Amino acid sequence: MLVERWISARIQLRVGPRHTGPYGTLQTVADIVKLLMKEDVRPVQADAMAFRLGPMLTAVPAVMSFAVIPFGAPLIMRDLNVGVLYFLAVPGVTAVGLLLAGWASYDNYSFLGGLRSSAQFISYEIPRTLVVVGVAMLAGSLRMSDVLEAQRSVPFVLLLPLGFVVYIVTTLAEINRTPFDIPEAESELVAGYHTEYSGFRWALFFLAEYGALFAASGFAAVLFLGGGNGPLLPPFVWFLIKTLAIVFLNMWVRWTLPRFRSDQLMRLAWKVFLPLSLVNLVLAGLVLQAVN
Amino acid sequence: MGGGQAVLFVVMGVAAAVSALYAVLTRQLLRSIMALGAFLTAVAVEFYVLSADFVSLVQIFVYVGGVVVLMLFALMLSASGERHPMAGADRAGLGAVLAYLVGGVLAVTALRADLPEPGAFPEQTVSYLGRALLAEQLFAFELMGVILLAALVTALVVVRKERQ
Amino acid sequence: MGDALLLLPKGAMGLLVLLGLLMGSMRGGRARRTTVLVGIAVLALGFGAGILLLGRSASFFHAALVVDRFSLFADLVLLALGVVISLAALDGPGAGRDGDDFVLLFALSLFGASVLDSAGSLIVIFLAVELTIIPSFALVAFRGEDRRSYEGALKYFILSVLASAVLYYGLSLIYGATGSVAVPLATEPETSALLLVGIGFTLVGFGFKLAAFPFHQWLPDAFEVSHPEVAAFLAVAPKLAAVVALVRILDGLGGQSGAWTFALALVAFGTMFWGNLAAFLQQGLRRMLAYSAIAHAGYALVGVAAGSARGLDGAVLYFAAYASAAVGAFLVVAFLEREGAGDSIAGLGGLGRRRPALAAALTVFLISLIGVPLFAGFWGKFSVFLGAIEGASFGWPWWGCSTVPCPSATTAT
Amino acid sequence: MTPVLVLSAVLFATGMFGVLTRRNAITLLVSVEIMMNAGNLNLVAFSRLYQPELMTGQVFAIMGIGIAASEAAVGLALILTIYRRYGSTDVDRVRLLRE
Repeated sequence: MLVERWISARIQLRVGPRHTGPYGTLQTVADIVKLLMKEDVRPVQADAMAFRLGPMLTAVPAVMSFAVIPFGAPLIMRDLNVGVLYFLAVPGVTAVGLLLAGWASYDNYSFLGGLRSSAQFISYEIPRTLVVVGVAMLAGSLRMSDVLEAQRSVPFVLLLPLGFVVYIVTTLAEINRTPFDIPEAESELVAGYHTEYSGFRWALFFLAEYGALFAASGFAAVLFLGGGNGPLLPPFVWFLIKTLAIVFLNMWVRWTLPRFRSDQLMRLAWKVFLPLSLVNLVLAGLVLQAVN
Repeated sequence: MGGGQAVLFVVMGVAAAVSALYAVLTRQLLRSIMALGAFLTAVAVEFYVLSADFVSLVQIFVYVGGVVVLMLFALMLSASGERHPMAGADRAGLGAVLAYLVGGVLAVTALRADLPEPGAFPEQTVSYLGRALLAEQLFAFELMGVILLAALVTALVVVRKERQ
Repeated sequence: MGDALLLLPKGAMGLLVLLGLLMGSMRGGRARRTTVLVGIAVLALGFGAGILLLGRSASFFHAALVVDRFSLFADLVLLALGVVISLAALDGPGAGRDGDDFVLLFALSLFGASVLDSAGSLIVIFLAVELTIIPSFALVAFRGEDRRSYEGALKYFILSVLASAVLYYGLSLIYGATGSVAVPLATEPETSALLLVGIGFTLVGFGFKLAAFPFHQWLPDAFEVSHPEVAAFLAVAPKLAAVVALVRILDGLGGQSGAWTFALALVAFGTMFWGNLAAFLQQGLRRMLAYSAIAHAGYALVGVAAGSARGLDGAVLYFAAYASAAVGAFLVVAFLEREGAGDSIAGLGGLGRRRPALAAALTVFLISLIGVPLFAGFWGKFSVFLGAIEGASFGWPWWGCSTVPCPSATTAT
Repeated sequence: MTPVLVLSAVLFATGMFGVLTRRNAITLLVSVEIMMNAGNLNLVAFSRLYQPELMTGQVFAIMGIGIAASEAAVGLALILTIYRRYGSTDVDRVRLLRE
């Protein structure tokens, strides 16, 4: 979060975030304190259960998805032999949370935001999954450590550059980042599905968004950049460098590009990224053929 | 199944049964769908305990991330007027009796069934599943593709017809 | 390699699916019409190939697909049905703006039925049943302009998915009891309770799909609201395929299925009786034909329940005979409807004067449906009951015979 | 083995209870999904008993999940359409046809 505020400040020439504490390092703390101090407001008519479940169902999968990411050779919580699928399946539950949150808030902005973000989430899930299938084909396994092992000599980004690009863009869309952040388009929908949320629950959404960003970036680092593989430095450091590079890429995109319209987004998903991901699948097959 | 696994199995079994019952009984559609989500997750954990890790994740991926979301969409698009959509009047009686009867028969059959104990199970289900799908079950796998196409076309036709 | 030829009839139906997909990208009625005609030609070629191959058998894809005498014969019926209904649909539901959708859905369902009639494993049986059923929801709802078509489709849908769940559970128990999904079942000498319950569930599931007696309610509603072409198709294709699949499941049981055979016989009897009785009471031509479709599935079940080879032959033959008559009757209804005539039976009075040819055709079809000797329907019934008597250990076939005259009263109206 | 079968029997009966007593189309679909999952549980459990390396039961279960998803998609399309016409997803209110 800190980094994001920094970068956004740098790019948009804002002052604040660089002056809270030395080099603005305390900005995050200030943000959190501010959030927790805020009153937890719940609209009177909102459905209590759905209102509470919404943020939880967005945050929990994001946190859970870290379980299968190899932070460095031995640093992985669970090296499931279906780890890659796990990473695709578990964050999928987020869509339920977004819908619930939008619905429960009992207000049209939130409702529209919830519907939009879920629709977007599901549409972009398809090309993203297909791209990951390509990687799994090359690795010949769904186990994270096997995927890493397969990239010992050549990281997959060199074999599947198209897949890498599609993955990055669809990930951006899935976690609702600009230029794909229609669901929370500040100018038209106030803040989208979390308009009515405040304080602690809002912080959960915040956490979910950044958790998903880091998880997805870490996943990309493993799938395409070889994760902890690298000379000299320990694996953990390599992994962190690669992940942060992708995170930085994301933030850079966020603060420089304008936003798409909702229908443009859908068209993009189905007419551009889906075919591209299929092409990537064919390419993966060809690469596999060439290697063997 | 080891001791811990057995405990997990029982806990998740109870969770599945309770959430299924709640999904069926509650009069609020939204809660019914959410209970279905909880039920499906519990069943997915049961799959994992029964050494079907791939099926377990497919369950989460397709059911929770797909079917439940679809149901929520349908609910929200159809009930935008009323914020707490309720299921209408029910008729119990004969149906309930029939359901209990069937459940009883099944349970008795299960208790009396004379089945062999499960032997060793392969660690890596994925590679075996892949092999099965491309050999013994190849035809079923391909047929599944055709069915998905059929479902897609059917749903589209149903919705599009209405718009005209 | 020579064996692969046996897949030609199914291949023809698969090709129709591809043509249906292709149609979606075509503009203009003429190109689409030509595509349908090409499809019909392909089906006819498949039919020819099927006739030449009759009597041979082989299995494919690790025995997931088994082509034998029954399935080849069923394929022939399906191909003929496909040709007739495609021709009829050319000026009917297939002609409109979304005629391509109609052809595609129809082709998918037809293909599903053709897979079902030679399914060699429980998995394929389940999948093929679904492939046959899923497109038919949209087919039933295809008359969008009629408010009730969606209602009929919803009712059909709900009972169908319920049946699928029951069937799925039953198949899972069968797999658990026998340890294999191969069909015919490889059973151990002694029958386990698990297997019996599994077969019971499977029968109930199929009962729904066949619209057999206690599970028949969806059919008249679905048939009344859909295009008559769709009704004609649904009255024959899925049921024929399901009967063949059912025969194949029960085949491996040998003498162990005594209890279920008896239950099946009861169901068959109830279906015939109820279907005929209800048909007799209907005012609408279509509902009458729908109930008669129910009754006729009952006759076919008699053949299945008989268990003897002749009874099975009879069941399949019966469907072929029934198909020709029922499709004809439904198409006459379609024709009458396009002319603007109403659906009521009373409205048929004077048809003989207005459209003598049409009236004569309708009479022939209905008479054949009743089973008056020398018409096709009669030979079907004859062979079914012959088989039943052969395999009979109970007195029940005679009850069945006693219901035969019932529908004759219907047409006397 | 037996506990799994008992659990699946309970779930199947619960789903059936729902189908037989509830009248809302979406609730009916929910109940049917519960029944399908009872079958899935059976298949996955049986898969451990016979030739586990063939994974037959698990393959069957995956196919079942796919089927359930297709059915749900088609059914929800129908339900949505009906809702737009009748303003209700209650099966009983949607009734013009004779019984």
